Amino acid sequence: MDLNFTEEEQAFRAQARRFIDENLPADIRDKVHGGKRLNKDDFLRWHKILHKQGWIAPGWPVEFGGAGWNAVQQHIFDEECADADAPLIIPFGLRMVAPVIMAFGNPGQQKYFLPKILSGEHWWCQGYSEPGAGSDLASLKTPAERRGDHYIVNGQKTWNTLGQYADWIFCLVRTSSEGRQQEGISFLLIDMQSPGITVRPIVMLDGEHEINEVWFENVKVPNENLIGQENKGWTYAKFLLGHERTGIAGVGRSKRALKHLKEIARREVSGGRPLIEDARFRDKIAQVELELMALEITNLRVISAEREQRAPGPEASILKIKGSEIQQVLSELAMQAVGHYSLPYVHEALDAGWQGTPVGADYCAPLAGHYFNLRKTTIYGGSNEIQKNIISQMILGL
Amino acid sequence: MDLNFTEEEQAFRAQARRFIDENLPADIRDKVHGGKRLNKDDFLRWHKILHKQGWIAPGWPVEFGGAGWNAVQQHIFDEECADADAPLIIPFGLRMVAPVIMAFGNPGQQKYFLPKILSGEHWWCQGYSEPGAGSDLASLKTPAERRGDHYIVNGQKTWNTLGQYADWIFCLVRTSSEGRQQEGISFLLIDMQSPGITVRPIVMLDGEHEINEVWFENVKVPNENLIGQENKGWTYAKFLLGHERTGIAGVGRSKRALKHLKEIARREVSGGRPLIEDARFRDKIAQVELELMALEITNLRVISAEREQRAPGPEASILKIKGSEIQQVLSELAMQAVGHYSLPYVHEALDAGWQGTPVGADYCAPLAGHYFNLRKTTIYGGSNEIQKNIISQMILGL
Amino acid sequence: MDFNFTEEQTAFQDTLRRFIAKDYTFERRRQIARTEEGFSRDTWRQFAELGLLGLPFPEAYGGMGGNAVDTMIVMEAFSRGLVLEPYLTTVVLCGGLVRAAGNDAQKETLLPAIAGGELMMALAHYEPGTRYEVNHVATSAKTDGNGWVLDGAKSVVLAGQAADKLIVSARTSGGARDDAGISLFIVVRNVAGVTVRGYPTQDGMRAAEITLKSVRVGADALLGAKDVALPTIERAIDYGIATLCAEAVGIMAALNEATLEYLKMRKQFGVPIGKFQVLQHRMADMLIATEQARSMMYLACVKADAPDAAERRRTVSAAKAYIGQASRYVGQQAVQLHGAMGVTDELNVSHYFKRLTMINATFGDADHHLGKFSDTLLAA
Amino acid sequence: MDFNFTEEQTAFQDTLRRFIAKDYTFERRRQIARTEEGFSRDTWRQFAELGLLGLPFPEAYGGMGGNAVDTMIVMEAFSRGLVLEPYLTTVVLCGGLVRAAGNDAQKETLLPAIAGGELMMALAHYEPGTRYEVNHVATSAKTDGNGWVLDGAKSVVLAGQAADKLIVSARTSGGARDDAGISLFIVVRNVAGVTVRGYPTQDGMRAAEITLKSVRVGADALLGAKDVALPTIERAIDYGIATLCAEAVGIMAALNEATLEYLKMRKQFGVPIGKFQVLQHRMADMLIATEQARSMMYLACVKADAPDAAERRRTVSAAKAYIGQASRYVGQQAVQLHGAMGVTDELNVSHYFKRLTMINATFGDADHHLGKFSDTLLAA
Repeated sequence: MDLNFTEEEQAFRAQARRFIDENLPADIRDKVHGGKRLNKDDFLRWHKILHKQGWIAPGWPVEFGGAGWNAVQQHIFDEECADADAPLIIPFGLRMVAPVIMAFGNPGQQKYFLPKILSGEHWWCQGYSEPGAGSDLASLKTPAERRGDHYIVNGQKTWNTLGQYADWIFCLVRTSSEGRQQEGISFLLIDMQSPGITVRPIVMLDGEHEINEVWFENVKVPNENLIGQENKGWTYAKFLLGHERTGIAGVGRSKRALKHLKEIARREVSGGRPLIEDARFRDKIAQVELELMALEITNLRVISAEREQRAPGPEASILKIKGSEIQQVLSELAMQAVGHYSLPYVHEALDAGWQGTPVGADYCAPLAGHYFNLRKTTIYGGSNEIQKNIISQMILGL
Repeated sequence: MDLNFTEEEQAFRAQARRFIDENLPADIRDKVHGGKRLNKDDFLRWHKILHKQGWIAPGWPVEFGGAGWNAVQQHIFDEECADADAPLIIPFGLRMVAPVIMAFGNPGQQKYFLPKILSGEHWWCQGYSEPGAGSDLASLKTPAERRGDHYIVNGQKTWNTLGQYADWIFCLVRTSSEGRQQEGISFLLIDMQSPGITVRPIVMLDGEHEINEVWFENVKVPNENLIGQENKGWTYAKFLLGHERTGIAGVGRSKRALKHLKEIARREVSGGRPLIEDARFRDKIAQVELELMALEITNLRVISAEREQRAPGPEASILKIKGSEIQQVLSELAMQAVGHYSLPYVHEALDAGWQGTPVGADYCAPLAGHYFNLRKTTIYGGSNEIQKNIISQMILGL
Repeated sequence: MDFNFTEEQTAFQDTLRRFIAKDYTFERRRQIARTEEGFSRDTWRQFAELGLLGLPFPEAYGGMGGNAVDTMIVMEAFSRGLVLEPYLTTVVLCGGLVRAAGNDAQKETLLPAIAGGELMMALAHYEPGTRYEVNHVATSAKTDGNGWVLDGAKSVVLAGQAADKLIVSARTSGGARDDAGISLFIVVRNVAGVTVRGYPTQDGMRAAEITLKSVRVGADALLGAKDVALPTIERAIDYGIATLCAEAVGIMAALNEATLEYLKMRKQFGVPIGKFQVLQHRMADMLIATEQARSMMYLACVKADAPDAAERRRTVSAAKAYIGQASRYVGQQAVQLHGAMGVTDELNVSHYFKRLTMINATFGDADHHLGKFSDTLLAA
Repeated sequence: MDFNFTEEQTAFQDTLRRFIAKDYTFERRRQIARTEEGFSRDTWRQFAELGLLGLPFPEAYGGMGGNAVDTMIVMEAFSRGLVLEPYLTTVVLCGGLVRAAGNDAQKETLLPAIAGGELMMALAHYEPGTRYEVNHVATSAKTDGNGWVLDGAKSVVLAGQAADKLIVSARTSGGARDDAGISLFIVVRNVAGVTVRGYPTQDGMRAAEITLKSVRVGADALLGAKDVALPTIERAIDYGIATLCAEAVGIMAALNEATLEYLKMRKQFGVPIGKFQVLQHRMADMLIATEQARSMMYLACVKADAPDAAERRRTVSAAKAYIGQASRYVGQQAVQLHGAMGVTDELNVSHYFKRLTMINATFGDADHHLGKFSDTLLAA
């Protein structure tokens, strides 16, 4: 038992940090640090920088153009990216559909799609949830009818993230209504340029446009865009859900957020003294730091089990539950720290170019919105209630 | 809307307080204040003093010898008794079986039992739970077979409180196994002197003997000890559960416990200063005081609704849940306040006569045991989980 | 001891509820929020006609002599519609200050004008760096002939832009955080030297940053006695907190209704999600929290009028702390139980949630007031 | 980074687990608790034979040169049996102090004797009124010829009566709460002037109140350098805390197993109560709390040996705080989910629960250590 990183791992960290410091564009870092809006180009610039370095796909096997890093290296890299205020790597292509294509796609699909995911030429989004199929995903209805060499897709997907930027969408569709719900689902790759696709924004509680509805009206999808076998889509979906869990705990980003929170608590003043000197508030920071210290080790335990090919299994649900709760508390405390300065809603203040004077300190503007936005983390990706169902069934056998 | 007590109510409080101060025996008050063991005689002496004054049955109608007080007066009296460190009035006779006898007993039963409950001649205990029937009480099995002019009772009741002192026990027994479980239950009054009854102590986690198993082996119970009709016992049991809820929140006792906790926090020393000056600990007292302030008003709201004969209904479940949680927190904080002095287990220190020097301050000895003992409050009388089931069904209609 | 409203109060409550349900729908509210001013002057006039704007004022000044419980009824009714009009600032806070500290002339000019709906006011008290400390006033007022000159900055002044007149707290003696030396001044918003930077707030309302640069006011601008305004300000803010508690409890009740309905309507796995015991108990906990919060609301509103300042402050802090905690729980869980729908702008649930969050951050959050309450245990 | 035990450690763990399962059943433990001494000298001898009593000592002194992780393995294995023998006090605390501060002579006389099972020791440090403050020492040690005279009182000395020798902290200079001026002395328990009042503790173990009245000891009784013992004491107690964390986590795991089994076995309303979703999620929360606590336990045990005192203290306080909170939750819920059975003396559940409660109150409870951890944020 040794909780310290090996010399190799420390060297790897140093190398990663150096590269990020030298190559992450300052304007992007400032946006992330300041909680400003990121546009498609911001994401893509960073994507291409990492791609050029061969680091865009840390977890991919080398033969597909990945970095071939082990789970610990990936964890270190995530942590360094977060600490440097690098933008999130959009997971839908690299971490979600790609592993499915590698595992179940045919050589043609692999040859066509994987390089374009690496290069950033294809921006992917997800077509899973439907208005009537949320926690109960298997009840999804969106029909895909086979017509000779193509499918005709109709219906509506929702809670689609950043689909407004996407070139492709991977969808779970219903190709059969016989037998168990799970047995009539197929996994389709659909070109977002296809006629009949409409993307409609859903404005979220923070007033931002991040989520969409995607409508399909007689959309033609060539058969070669079917992954694996028809009606076996649920298997691939479950594989996807179970995959790439290294990042699920969000330890790196939460450590960054904790740093930021402490910064704010040092700069805010209460009763004439820095807020952090108020034991009542400081204890709240301390409490969430304890949770995060524990989660970091728990996460590393799961990771090191992964590294030894012992499948981590439903422990991922623990990481999801704790990770999301910690993110929410951190954002809440940051909002709380600035007191009544959490009230102003200056929409333009989150635009990179904005020259106006901030209301209150420069870090105030995004805090309340960020807190509101992160309410989603206990809902999406399988709500925390669903995660506890998984734990009680898969781990506890109840 | 007026949250102040009326002049009449204040006069009533003054009168009650004066009487208790003048008549509660000092040795009993000291035992209660010091958390010492109370024996049967202690309970009975106080019972008889209140009986002599005509106050032993606050809620009973005057025609049965009760004080005929309204719910607010009863609440005030409870509060004054608690504040004066009077012992608990054992509820099994006065608050539990008596209302059932008044409502469903025949004149003979009323004439025979009620005066003896008032006088304290009869100590009652309860025979409800069985090893296999706890939360699911209606699944109780203890059979009572009719044999001409009497029943023959066999089986086992458990979680019986202070049965070792009791002269009589009221039991739910099974007189039929047909139809719904609830429809085969009868309500029997059984003389504890009857041949075939064995009372076996159950030692609880605090090392005390308060709870028993009661075994019945061919116990003869005359038919005239049946309450109401055979197989209608469940109705009477539900009536009983729904009755006498004024005290369920335990506001009076918790206010007393809060006072005591503050006393301890002022006397304990941490870092050279009174513990109460430690904001971290003081905030915990403050937090539970908030809960108690709210519960007191909630309780009075329910009571004042009762007073106007608007049945309080399932709100009682709210009182039970919050009341029990508050009691537990108060006992836990008191234990926590004395630090490592919560460790010593000096059994004899809780005997009234004990002359030894206490370990630590004189108030330390009972604290840990009290905390352990009160774990029962979220379990008995319908566990808090059952209470929430009741709320979600009866109030929320889920 | 009596928890019932008078017949008048019950009738009054029914009228208000019907009014909000009919004339202040969620869609209407959305339109109002999008307007330039962010509130409706028509609605304000209706409030005047309903007698709401003079409710707490003496009849002599065109008011109805209502007490805090009456105002509680208004705020709870308003909460359902997430009313945007500046009732709290104009009627409760500024009206309360004028009532408590004003001389006859000031009362006669201001109170009937507020009651009639012609005058809107805002309290410019908190400043950058004060957080929730009420005694922290750095804005200065220096004598100038027989008038005054005000200099300083005021932050997050609720409804600051809508106000025709401001009540500004300023230091006439002592250091920035002394209890003594604070005075109140009535300042016309559009006089020279007053800069008002308005903006929307997270909950769709409006507030402003206000700077005062050599703002000249006459001797008659002084509201109440010089140097001793702090207790008056504390009382007015406590009164405001009590009414905010009523708004919060009303919103919690509204969220519980919406969530309960959703639990019964939304089906997953072939059953209404309200069949899942975990959600049932969650809903039960939300109900319990709301009932307990309601009890604290009654306590705060009854004590808001109390003569004993210490008792009033202690109770109001207790209520603000407890209701802040309870509303955080109910708000977060209402969103959680609505799933993805709960985090959309489309449903009113997220708007109720955001308003609860901002109420908590107004006049001291739950932790601030728990601390204030806790510190009173040292005296006790 | 590696979370695996060495093969030796795994084998060692298996041996211990088998030993506890076979020779330290709940019934056996009950018998031992009822004996006069409250522990078993036979078992103590078995510990010696297993090499446990010298585990953390250098081989030169009859030990096995084990690290904190090895001790963690022992304490976690012991936790299953709620082992009553004074391992923590004799081996971890006193053995640790002698190892860290003792001169060669002291090490040679004491460590092998402990390792061999012939010597039991106890740490007499905390005093009445100190609560959890480690630097609070009022007991005095005055020079007397070339020896010392000790006067004072020590409270809740774990295993104080069983100990043949005590390590007593006393003040050789400075005021009662100064960091400097504290020294350690080895005192034979039955010398003149030492009064030991033993008693059982809530968790079935033993402790004692010890008074020292003009207790004369020789110059060789001084353990470590004069006046500078505090860092040594802190380190020994931190080491003890880390091992207590291991015991607590072991108990939490045992409670989870027992509770899970009960949920599957106990039927109400015609089904195992484990079919009720509320209890399923409760059990899931207990599991999560335990896994998180286990992570903190690893952290604490690895850092317990750390040279950097600040880092060690910070981590140990973090672990004690977190595990105190987690074990409170798991303990209370294990009792709750067992219903009435959970509050009986008959089941081991209540005994596990009581032990967890007392571990929390030993060497500083969760709040105490959260505060210590929190205060380090000021430096950071």
